[in-house]
Parts: sequence; C-alpha cells; structure tokens
Amino acid sequence: MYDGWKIILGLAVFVVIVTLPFTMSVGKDYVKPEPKIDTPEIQKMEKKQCIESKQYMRETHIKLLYSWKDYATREGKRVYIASDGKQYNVSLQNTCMKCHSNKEKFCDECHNYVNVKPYCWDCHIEPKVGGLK
Amino acid sequence: MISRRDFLKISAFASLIGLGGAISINALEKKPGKNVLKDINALKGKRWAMAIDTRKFKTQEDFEKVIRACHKNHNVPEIANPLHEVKWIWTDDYEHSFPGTAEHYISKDIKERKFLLLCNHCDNAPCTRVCPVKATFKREDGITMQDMHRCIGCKFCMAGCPYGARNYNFLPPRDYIKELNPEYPTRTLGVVEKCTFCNQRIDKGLLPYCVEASEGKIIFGDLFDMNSEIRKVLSENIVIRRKVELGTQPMVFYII
Amino acid sequence: MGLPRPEELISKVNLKKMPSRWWMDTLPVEFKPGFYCYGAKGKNLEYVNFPNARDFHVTDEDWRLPDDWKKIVIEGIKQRIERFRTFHVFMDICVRCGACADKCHFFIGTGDPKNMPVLRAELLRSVYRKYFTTGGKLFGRNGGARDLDINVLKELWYYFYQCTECRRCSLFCPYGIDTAEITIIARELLNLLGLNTDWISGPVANCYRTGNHLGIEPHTMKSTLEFMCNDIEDITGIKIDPPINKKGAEILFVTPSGDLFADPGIYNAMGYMMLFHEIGLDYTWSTFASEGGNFGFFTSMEMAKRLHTKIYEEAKRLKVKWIIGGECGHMWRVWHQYHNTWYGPVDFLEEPVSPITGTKFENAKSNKIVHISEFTADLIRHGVLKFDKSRNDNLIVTFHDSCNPSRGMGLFEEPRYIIKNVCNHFYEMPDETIREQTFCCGGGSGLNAGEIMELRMRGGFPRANAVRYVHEKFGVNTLANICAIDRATLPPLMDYWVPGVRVSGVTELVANAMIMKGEKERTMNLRMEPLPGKEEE
Amino acid sequence: MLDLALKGRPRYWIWVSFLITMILIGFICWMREHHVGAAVTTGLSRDVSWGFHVGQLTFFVGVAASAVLVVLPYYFHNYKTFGRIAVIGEFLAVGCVLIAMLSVFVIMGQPSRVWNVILHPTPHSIIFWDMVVLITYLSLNLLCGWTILHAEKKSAPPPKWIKPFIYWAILWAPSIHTVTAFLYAGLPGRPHWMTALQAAHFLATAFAAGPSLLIILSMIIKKISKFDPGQQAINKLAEIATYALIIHLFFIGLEFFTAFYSQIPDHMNSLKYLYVGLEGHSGMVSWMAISTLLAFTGLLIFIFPPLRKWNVTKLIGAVCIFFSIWMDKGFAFVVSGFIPNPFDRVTEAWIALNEFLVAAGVWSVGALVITVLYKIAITVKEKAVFDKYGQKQIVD
Amino acid sequence: MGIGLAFIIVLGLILFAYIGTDILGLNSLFAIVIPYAAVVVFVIGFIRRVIKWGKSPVPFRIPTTAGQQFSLPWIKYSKIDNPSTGFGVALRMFFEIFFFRSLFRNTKAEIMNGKLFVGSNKWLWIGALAFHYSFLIILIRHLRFFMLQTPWCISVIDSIDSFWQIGLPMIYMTDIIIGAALLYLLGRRIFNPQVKYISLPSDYFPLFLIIGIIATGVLMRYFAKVDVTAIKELTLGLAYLKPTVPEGIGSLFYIHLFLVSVLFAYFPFSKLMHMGGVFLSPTRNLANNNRMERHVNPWDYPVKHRHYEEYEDEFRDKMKKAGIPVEKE
Repeated sequence: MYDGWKIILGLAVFVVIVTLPFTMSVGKDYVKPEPKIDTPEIQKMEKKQCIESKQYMRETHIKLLYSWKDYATREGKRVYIASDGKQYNVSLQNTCMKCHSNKEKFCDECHNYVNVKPYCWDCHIEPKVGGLK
Repeated sequence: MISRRDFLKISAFASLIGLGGAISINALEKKPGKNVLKDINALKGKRWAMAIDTRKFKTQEDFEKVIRACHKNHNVPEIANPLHEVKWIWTDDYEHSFPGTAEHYISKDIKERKFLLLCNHCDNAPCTRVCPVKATFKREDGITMQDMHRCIGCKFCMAGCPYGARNYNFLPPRDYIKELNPEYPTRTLGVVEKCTFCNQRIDKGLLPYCVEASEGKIIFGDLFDMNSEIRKVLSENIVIRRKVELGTQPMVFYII
Repeated sequence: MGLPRPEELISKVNLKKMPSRWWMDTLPVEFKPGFYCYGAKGKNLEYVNFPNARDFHVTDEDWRLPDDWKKIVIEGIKQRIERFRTFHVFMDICVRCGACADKCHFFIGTGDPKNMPVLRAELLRSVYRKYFTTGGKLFGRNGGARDLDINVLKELWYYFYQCTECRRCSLFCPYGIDTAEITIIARELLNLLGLNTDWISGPVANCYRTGNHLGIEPHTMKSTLEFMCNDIEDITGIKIDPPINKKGAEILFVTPSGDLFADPGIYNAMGYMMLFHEIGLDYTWSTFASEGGNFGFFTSMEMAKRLHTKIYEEAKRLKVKWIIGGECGHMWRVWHQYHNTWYGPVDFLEEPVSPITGTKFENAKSNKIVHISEFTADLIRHGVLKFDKSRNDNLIVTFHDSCNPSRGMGLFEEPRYIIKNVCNHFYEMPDETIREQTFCCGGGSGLNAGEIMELRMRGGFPRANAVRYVHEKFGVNTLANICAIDRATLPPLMDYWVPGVRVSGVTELVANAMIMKGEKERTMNLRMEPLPGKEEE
Repeated sequence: MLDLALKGRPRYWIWVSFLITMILIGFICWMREHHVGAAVTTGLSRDVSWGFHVGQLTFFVGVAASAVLVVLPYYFHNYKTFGRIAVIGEFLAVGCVLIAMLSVFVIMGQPSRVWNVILHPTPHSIIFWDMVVLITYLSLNLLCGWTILHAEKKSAPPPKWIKPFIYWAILWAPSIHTVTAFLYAGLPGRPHWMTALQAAHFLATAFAAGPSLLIILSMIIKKISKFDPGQQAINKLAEIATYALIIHLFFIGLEFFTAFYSQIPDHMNSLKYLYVGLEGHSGMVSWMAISTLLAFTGLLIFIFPPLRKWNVTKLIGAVCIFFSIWMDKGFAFVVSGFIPNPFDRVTEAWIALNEFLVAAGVWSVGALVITVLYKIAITVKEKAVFDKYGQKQIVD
Repeated sequence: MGIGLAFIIVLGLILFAYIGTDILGLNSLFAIVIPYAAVVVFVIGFIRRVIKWGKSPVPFRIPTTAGQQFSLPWIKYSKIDNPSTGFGVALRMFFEIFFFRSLFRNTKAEIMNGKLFVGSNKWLWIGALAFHYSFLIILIRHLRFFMLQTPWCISVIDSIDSFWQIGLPMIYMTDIIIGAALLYLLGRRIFNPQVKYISLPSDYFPLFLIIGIIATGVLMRYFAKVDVTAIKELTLGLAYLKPTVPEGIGSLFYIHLFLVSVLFAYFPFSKLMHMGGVFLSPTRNLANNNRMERHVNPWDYPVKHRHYEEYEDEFRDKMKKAGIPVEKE
C-alpha cells in the first residue's frame, strides 16, 4: 500500500503554499514607493535636508519620535539638537508635518507599502486635511 | 540531576550569552540625535500657581473668552451631555464651587458670582498618587501633568480628584471638535485629560492661554518667587481655595 | 532466584542520573547475567531454515559470524528501508524530544539509558545514518552516525532483546514512532546472522513441527483436554467431550498452547470448554492449529507468516465457517493487524455470526476471526448465560490490559464488561497504567525466559507497582488478564513484588461463576479450591 | 490532568458551550465599547467614573480571599473536616481572582496599554499593589491546588516544597482584600469610602459571601457528581458565614453611628442616598432595601441551628447572603462613594446593558475556569472514592 | 553532547554572513543567490525526501490504537483515538497535527521510596505548541514583505499579534512567546538529564539557528532599526523574480536572511523533516479496521510453510491411536 495519490496531493499542496509568494507575482511588476517631498515648505529650502541624514531618518524616525514624546511631555525638553548642531522644536505636528505637509504622499506611501499602521494619527492631526477623522 | 561542574559551565555560558547580547544590543541600538534640551526661553518657576481675580470677571463674555481660548487651542471636544462632557476650564456658582462653606450668609455679590474652575495643580495631588502608570505626575515646576500617551484609562484619578477636574473621553473626541487646531493634538477615546497649565507654552516662554485671554484678570506666576506678581496679589487680597481641608494644597487661588 | 529483595532491586534505580560517558562511548556492552537470554541452538534454527544456523553463545568473544556479516546487515537495512515505510520514516524523523524516555518499563525498572525507546532506536539509527544519509556520512559521530562493528552488533543484540515490543512509547511519540516496529526489524537483521535466543527459536521450531510452541503432540493434546474435562466433571458433575479435529464444525477454536499446559492457563482452557458446552456451540479444537501465539513474530515477518498460515489452512481443511481466538496478547496483535494481509482474502469462510445470539461481528467480517472476549461479552449482553457472582466473592479483581490487544487492537471494554458481570469486586488500577497506557508484564515478545528473571522483575515493576497500589488500597488479590504470556509471566512477578495476588484468565472467572444447566451444587472453583462459604469448617 | 476536563457528559458540554457563548457576547460588547465609547455602553459618567465592573472586582476579590477560611483550618490547624473542600476553595479563589482582574481590565479605556502598569511600576498607586497581590494570589492558589490535587491523583504524598507556598497563600488572602479596601479608603474627597473600618468590613462581607458561595457550589457538586465535599464541612461553612454576617451588620451599624452622631454631612450624605434617597435622588433605595432584606433573611435562617443545618433552608440562606452582599458591595458601595459629587450635586448611575453583558462575559470566564478546574478536581476525587462503574471504592 | 559544537557553527554562520556582506561586500550573493538556492534546495529536497518515503510501501496496517476499538454495537468506541474509518483517521491526524494530541498525553514517571508514580506532565506539550504556533504566525506575518498588497487576513493577524502597546514599533506577542519557548526547549536539553543524554549536535543546531534568526529579527525591529522599505524592495524583488539589491541595508539583515536561508537549506536533510514525516507515520494515519478490510502488502511473497499433510504424516500413528480423526487412514 503506497497511498501514492495522497502523498502527491499533499506534496502539491505543499509546493503551492511554499511558492505562493512567487506564483502570485509571476509576470507582474511592482511599484516602488516614492515618498514625495515637493511641499511648498521644502521647496523653499535651499538645502533639502531633514533634521538628520536621509538614511538615518528612514531607519530611525520612529525611535526619534518615540523619544520625543517623552522628552516633551514628561521632561519639558522641547529643543532637539541635531547631529549638525541645528536646533529644532520637538513636535510631530509643528516640526515634522510643517515640512512634510503631504502625509498621504510622504508617510503613507511607505507605511502602506510595508504594511505599517502607526497609531500617531489617533491623536495627532494630519496637516491640511483639517477636517474630522 | 545536574552536577556542580555542569552548573558552573552552564551559568558561565549563559552569562556570556547574556553579556554578549547586552553589549550587542547597546552597540547596535541607534540612539536618536545628539541631545534634547529645554528651551532657554522657557518660563522658569519652582511652583506655578494661579490667582483668579473673581471680582474682575463681570460679564459672561469675560468667562467665555478665557474658556474659548483654552478649549479651542487644546482641541477640547464640545459634548453637550454634562455626564460625558470634557472641560479643562469652566464656571460654576459659589455654592457648588465651594461646597460646605457658609454660603447662606455670604454677600449676595459673591453668592451670585461665577467662578472659573480648572485643575488646581495641587501641590499634594491625590490623582498623581493613585495613578498606576505615572500618566499623571508632578513636574518639577509644580504642574500636575497628564501624559495622554501613557494613560491606560483606569479612571482611578477621577475617583481620586476631589475637584472634579478630570475628564474621561467617554466618546470619540474628534467627532465633537468643530474646528481642529493643527498645532495641538487631540486625544483619543478612553484616556483621561485635563488642564495642564499650558505646559507646552510655558516650555516655550509663553503664559497659559487662559491667562493671556483674561487680560490681567488671571495672575500666573511662581509661588516660590518672593517678588513675583502672584505673591503680591495673594498677600494683598482676600483669597480662598477649594477644599483646603483635604490637604491637597491647591495652587489655584480665588481673589474675592 | 538469586534476586535481591524487591526494595533493594529498585532502590538502585535512578532515572535522573545518566552515565558520565556519552552513549556511543560505552562500548563494548557488558552482558549482565539476568539481563540476556541464552543464545539459540543451531538445530532449532536449522529446522526452520534460518541462515547461519549454529549454536550461539552470547558471552563468547567470537560470535562466529559469517565473513560478510556487515554487508548482510547493511543490505538487510537497505531492503527493509525499501519495504517498510514505518522503518524508513522512523529512521528519519525522530527529534529526540524525550517524550518516550520514561514511558518504557525497562527504562523505569533498570535506569539504563539505552532502554529509553529513543536511545534504543538510536542504536540502530546511528548505523542507518552512517550508511544511508548524507549527514551521517559527512559528519560521522557529530552527525549521530557510527560504524557498524562487532561491538555495535553486540549492543544491538543486547538491547533489542530487551524490548518487549509493547508500543507504550509509540503512544506518546508525537510522530507515532513505534519502537516495536524498529525492534521487529532489528531482530530480523540479527536473525540474518543467526543471532536469536533459545527461548524464541525453540518454540518457533516446535511450533513449526507440532503446531504449537510447547511441542505438544496431537495425542498429548487430546489427553490433556480429557484430563481437564475430568476435573470439570469433578467440579460441576457435567461430562464434556471436547471435539478435536472435527470436520464440518461451525467454528474453529484456537488458543495459545500455554492454556493447555500450565496453571493458571489450564483453568482458562477448562473455562472455554465449559462455556462452549453450556451454550451448545458447534466448534472444534485442532491439533495442528493448536497455537494461536506466534513466536515467529519475534524473529522475522517471514517466519511469523510461515507459522500463522496453519490457522487458515486448518479452517479450510475442517470446513468451518469462522474462527474464535482465545485469550492471548501477541497472538491478537498478529491476528488483528497482520493475518489478513498475509493470508487473505479469506473467502472460504463466512462472515462471523454468533449462532447463539445472531449477532454479526461486523468488525471481523473480512478476516473472520472473533476474539473470545467479544464473543462472551455478546453472550452476556443477550442474557444467554446465568451467573452466580458470589462464587467469585473471595476474589477482589483488577484487570491488566495486555499491551498487544490494547495498543494494537483496542480491546478494552469487552473484558471489563465480562468481569463486571461475573465478579462483585472489581477495581481499576490508576489511569496511567491501564487501557492504552497499560504497562507491560515485562516478559512479552519472547522475553519470558527464566534466565532473565532480574530483567523481567525490573521490567514488570511498573505493572506490579500499580497492582500493589490496588492491593494495598482495596485488597485486590486477583489480577485478571486476557493473555497467555501474562498468565505465564505475571505469577512470578506478583510473587516477587506483591505476594498474595494471583493471576487469572477472564474466562476462568466466567466459567467459575457460570451456572450450567444440570450442574451439581458446586463447592469448588476451577482450581479445586473451596468456594466462598463452602469452606470446610 | 487537563485531559480530565476534556471528557464529560452532554450537560457538561452544554454548560461549557453556554459559558463560551457568554464570553463571546461579552467580548463583542467589550469591543463595541472601544468603538463607540463608554458613554454609550456604560452607565458611567464624569461624576461616577467607577461602577459595576469595579464593584465586581471588589466583590470577587472578597470571595477569592475567603478561600483562606477552608485552607487555613485544614493546612494550618489540621482541621480534617475541610480536607475535601480545601481544593474546592482554592480553585474557587482562582476563578474569582480572574474575574476580579478581568473586571479591572475591562474598565480600561486603553486596554492595549495595560502593561504600562508593569513597565512603569508605581509603588504609590494602590492599583499597582492590587495587581501584584492578585497575580500572586492567583498563582499561589493555582499552584497549591493543582500540585496537591496532582499528588492525590498520583496517590503520592504532596511534595514538601509546597508547604511554604500554602502558608504564603494563607497569609496572602487577607492581604488581597486589604489592598482592595485601600483602593477606596485613601481617597480624599470621597468621605463615604474613607473609613479605617474599610478593610475589616470588606473582610467581614467576604467571609460571609465566600462561604455562602462555597456552600452553594458544594451542594451543586454533591448533587451532580459522586463526590461529596462533606455535610459537616458545609455546616461548618454556614457557621462561619453566620458570624461574618453578624460582624458585617455590626459594622454597618458602626458606620451609621459615626455618621449620624457626628452629624457631619459628608459622612451622612452617601448613607442617606443609599437608604432613603438624597435631594430627591433615590435610585438606589429599593436596591438597598432588597439587599438589607436578603441580609436579614439570611441572618434569620443561619442564626437558628436547625434552619442552618437543614439543607433546603441552608441553601436559601446562602443564596440570600450571597446576593445581599453582591448587591451591596458589587455595585451600591462603589456608586454611593461618588455621591454627592465634588460640587455637591448628585449624579446617579445605573448599569447599562452592554456593561452588564461585558460583566457577564467576565463572570463566564471565571465560571469556565472554575468549571474546568472543578471538573478535574471532582474526577480525581471521584476516582479516589469510586471506580468508573460507580462502585464505591472506599467506605467513607 | 555537541551543544558547544552547534553553538560555534551558528556563530560561524553569523560571522560568515557578516564578513561576506560588511567586509567583502558580497551583498548580491547573500541577497539573491543564497536565498534562491536555499528555497530551491528546500522545495526539491523536501519533495525528494517525501517521495523517497513514499516509495517505501506500508506493508502492514499497524496503527497504534489509543482507545476502544470498533466492535459490538453497544460498546462505545473511540472514533478519534482508535478510528475505524477514513474520516476518523482524518480527525486523528487533525488533532495530532494541530494540537499535538500525543504529546498532550505525556506523563512523567518518578520513583520515590521504591514506588513508582506516574503523573501528567504537559510542559513539553505547552512549549512545543507555543513554539510551533508562534513560528507559524511569524512566518505568516513575514508575508507582508513578499506581497505588494498585504492581504487583510495577514494584517489582522499582525494587528492582533501587536495588540499590546509596548514600545514602538509595538511588540509582537509571538516574539516574546517564541523566545520563551525556545529557551524552554533549549533549557530542557540542558537541564533534563534524560534529554541531555540523548541530544545530538543536530538537536542543538536548529535551536541555536532559530534563536539566531529570532534574535536578529528582534534586534532589527526593536533596537538596531533598519530601512524596512529597502528590505521590502529586496524581498519583493525576490518574489517577483526580479531581484535587486537596494542600498542601505545593513549586514544585520543579511545575517538574518542568511540564517533563514541556512534553515531552509538544512531542513530537508535533518530531523526538521518531521514536518512532512508526521503525515506519513503509519501508526497514526491508518484506520484500525484490519479485520474488516484487508490491507494488501505489495511485496508479499509466498513462504514455505508446514502443510497439514506433512504434519499428519509425522503424527498419524499417534493420532490414530488416540482416536483423533485423520485424513489418510
């Protein structure tokens, strides 16, 4: 007794599941996220530079913001000294979003891409949408 | 069972891994920025206090200006039902602002006067004592601060506060804000909020919204500073505070 | 016996203390007296055409193996890997989680780590890895592989003849790895080199020649049965004439020959005859198919098949309609799980129907063999039999589930139902020691030899411990079972660990309580002991 | 041993599925609260920020603590009568502590942040200590009950290392209720709660309600299984409940004296509100009247030995006492603390349907845990006495 | 035995990936070649191994019966633990695979004062269940890197897993559980003398390997931080068979990816194949119906056996003398 067809069926299921990510995408193309920085505020800047380097911000912005909330609310410290010595107001709404006033085009572009859903916007207000949630 | 030698070997091994782990976490962890500091312009005080000159508040508009300044800027939702409303600063009459005092025989003027009520920023605040997560805590400058990021919504502080100054978000707040102030966040369902003496403004060297809007009817200052204006008005006027007998040391004084 | 006292025997066992040396480094294995059976005799092996037949002495330095023994074993492994998915899969997927470790009665009784089922299998697995897997070839000892040499072979022999194939480990294994299956195959491999034990090869040769393990010849069998019938007449006043080799009988009855030979099995045999007589069953004994058990199963699948064939051959010759099997353990493992595959389709018999109650035995419709307990339980259920339960009132009974009908068949309720109906005092042993979790008697799979009494006492310790528990708690004095090996191995085990508990077949209890038509007032039980209340003052 | 809970008669499975259904309903209601807000789903308000759920915490912590009443005499004083009921008490404590902890969990506005209590430990907050004592008590009871039951199942003597844990659990039982009382007793501005008697009063009510529930459960167990916790033990529990009830009523008298002799309004107001109504608000009066009536009915039954010992009246008495205290401590006590509010106004509160269903879900979690644990315990105990065919194995 | 060896090998693998990417800069090797090779080895190796097993027949039907057999109609039989039908077998396998039924049964034997005590012991069951389910959920969660649009069901799993608001990004429950479960599984290999004695390097190696994978994953998510967008570009490239090596991905990610690749490639050659093997175990996946339905052994061959005639020839005289009927007079 071999139960051959059962084994082959099982293996077929196995192969289908394991190769699902490949088979689902075969022949298709994917769009890379392109966060836009073409807001008026940024256009005004001479050197288009965030408070820290681009790579650093891409990797670490969440930790930065997470530490900011404690600095501001709990310690009353509201001046961020960047690596290049420049000073910034510690505020998501009043610093970050002043430049990046295009949340959909900037934040969401990548967040949706990697399926990250930060809860910042439960309280903090996205710029310009101005309306209700 | 495991022999002594084995045990020593294993514990050495384990501590090696633990140490290695700790070092590598420290080495790999990316620390944000260079430093975060206090603003040099920030108002400096050791014990912020407020004196409300109740004599100067004459018209309804006097109160509303103050309240509107606070509520609009802080995105306080306007909920009609008094059971679930959120208010950082509001008014009540003498009898209910100062219950238990001899209201019957007091002057008619005072009896009919309205009083601005807000968080008293008690020096010995029961709400901070009961909070299980330090979401509400005393800042060094005496502000009874509320960290809305940390609050778990247990409502113990509301039971602890003898002044009814704390608000729980019984309803989704954004549904009840007509116009959002983009400079300040809203709160979310299920956290407690209250007046913070405009800590965000003090940190930047500005006076609280209500003080600003009152145009001199509210005096704000450092109680520990002998030369401050507040010390002056407190020493020159008759002042009362709410429920002093509870020992909470409220920092809001009412000039009558 | 030369055994230490029970307390001493077990006090030296420490399940938590493992040897300081790794198991691959503890060779050569020390053959401890009392732990190994004597080697097979050449003549017995030769009689059944086993290869490399010769007199084999375990303690000899030189096992007089054929020159190409290594090749034989490795070829043997290869062949079996290709033939048995069980073996193939079990060699590959063990994760050594250790769930089986303390499930083995031999490990519990000896504390010898190589008696942990996982390690027992690993002994052979290490050889398999060396010759059949990339990892084993590449990494050697670090890949858990080792060369097959004479010391390894000796170790394999020693430990695979310390496994009773009870399958308790298999029950707990998350992948169902069955060490019994591995033992069966390991023993097949050893038998390729003529490395068997006397206690197994002797009965095998006997069985081949006379039809039963004990070598009872036809006329002896007849006189034995008649002798029993005389006793029955003394006890009940009823004369029974047992039908032997009767052509055209409806049912062929086969039971292990142990029931024809020694006490307490003979009482069970008397019980069968009384039962069949009482219901007027048209049945027959067979002198050729005079053995339900199958020691061939402990040598190789092929030998098992060679021995078992006689049952159906005899059924065909005697033109019976179907077969009833007596109380036996490994016999029922073989009959239930292998018989049909080996011999079927059994189309010359009819689907079994009880001639008394008309019950169709659906579960035996293909191989046409019904267990005596199923048969009896059905009779009792239909109220065919009348009992005087008080005759068993001096017995406080507990029931030992034999490994093979438990984990190879699932026969749990039938015997209990019977005992409940014939005894007033029945108590279960603790849950973890009965039914599918039952502990072995310590002497299955051909390990009931006298020379390994210490191993048997150790292996039987978990079972005896549970009996001791109910003995102390409820005063249990009778250990009922449905296995001939049990009836042979449990009495010494009880005498050693729990004196005062005797061993009894279930049918003996039935026959003792059964009120037979036309019987005289009974004063004795089947053992000729006075019945309760009938003791002479 | 867990496998013993997986085999049962249909009625066991019906009961279990009922509980699971209730848990699911409760869960959905709880989810709803975090969607639409507590204004819609609870009877709570700005002025009455704690209500039914916190009452359940208070009440069930008490019931849990009362396990000490069977554990202490048995293990400490070797009082054999409670030998069989001890594990029943311990497992009841496990379920009740669970109910208590979940009752706090469901009031959280931000339940996903609940670990902040551990991440930011705050020793000056009583909730922090309540969490510590409750988790400890839960673990201790589960550990002790399970270990001893397991030993019994194996027919082995209980391991020696369990002894210190048993003593620890005994000491811990009063502490959990004391800490729970401290939740209330230290709040300025809540005069009704602020009495040094609070912890003692809590313990008195606990030791009346807990044994009453144990009596009811024991009688159910006796009815539906072959395991008999023992008539003598049940009678003893009733005696204990009687004394505790008397002390509880005495303490109520003390509260009345202090409030009404001193004539301090703050102390009188809440009592007035509860029993006669305050400024026209009388929402709790009939509730308290029933509670009081039940208490006195229970007292009447339990104070007369023949009535206390007769199983029918005993059951009625136990039910009366249990519900009397549940009504009082499980709701009225909490709400009345908020009345009048800091502005000397009265805001009343009631139980919303959604809130009740959440609470029912919480009870069901506790009941399910208790059911499973009792199923195991009863099976083990039955085995010790009966074989599976229903024959009695040991003569009692 | 072999714990040190296994540990050193895993350390070596980590070092190898570190040197390969950070020092030698062989990013495309570690980002493209090795992962693809690993998946290919995994799939083909897995299939080969299963087919190899499948080629060995099941000559006999020998299920381990764990409950009452199907026999007389009035006796309640265990439909799952001792199935007599294909459906019962399916149920048995379901419970075996999804709930580890056999491990649930686990007991512990202790000898105290010359007596044996057998008690239930479910720690291994809990540990194994916790480990396997966490691993499965983590695996499913990672699909967000391999699909452009994360399906809602994966998002739901993700949000339930990160329900507790601890830290930012919020901690995954499964990360904690799998860590604890792995430490338990490793701990019992070290501290349980029986398990310690039977353990081989190949038992420690996968444990350390998976611990390494979890550790690097946790480091990336919570501590060291990496450019997730770039990583998704890499993983999507792999899935769409259009591999790219984006800039700015640190070697920590490559170590993680390399260890995963090693796990995949190692899988078919190791005990990890119990994943496939559990389905093929004949003691579990067969019905106990031998007496009802004949099981055919494909390699069955006729054997020499004793015939009655031979027997009668040998004993005829004795039989006749005893009055036993014989065929040939």
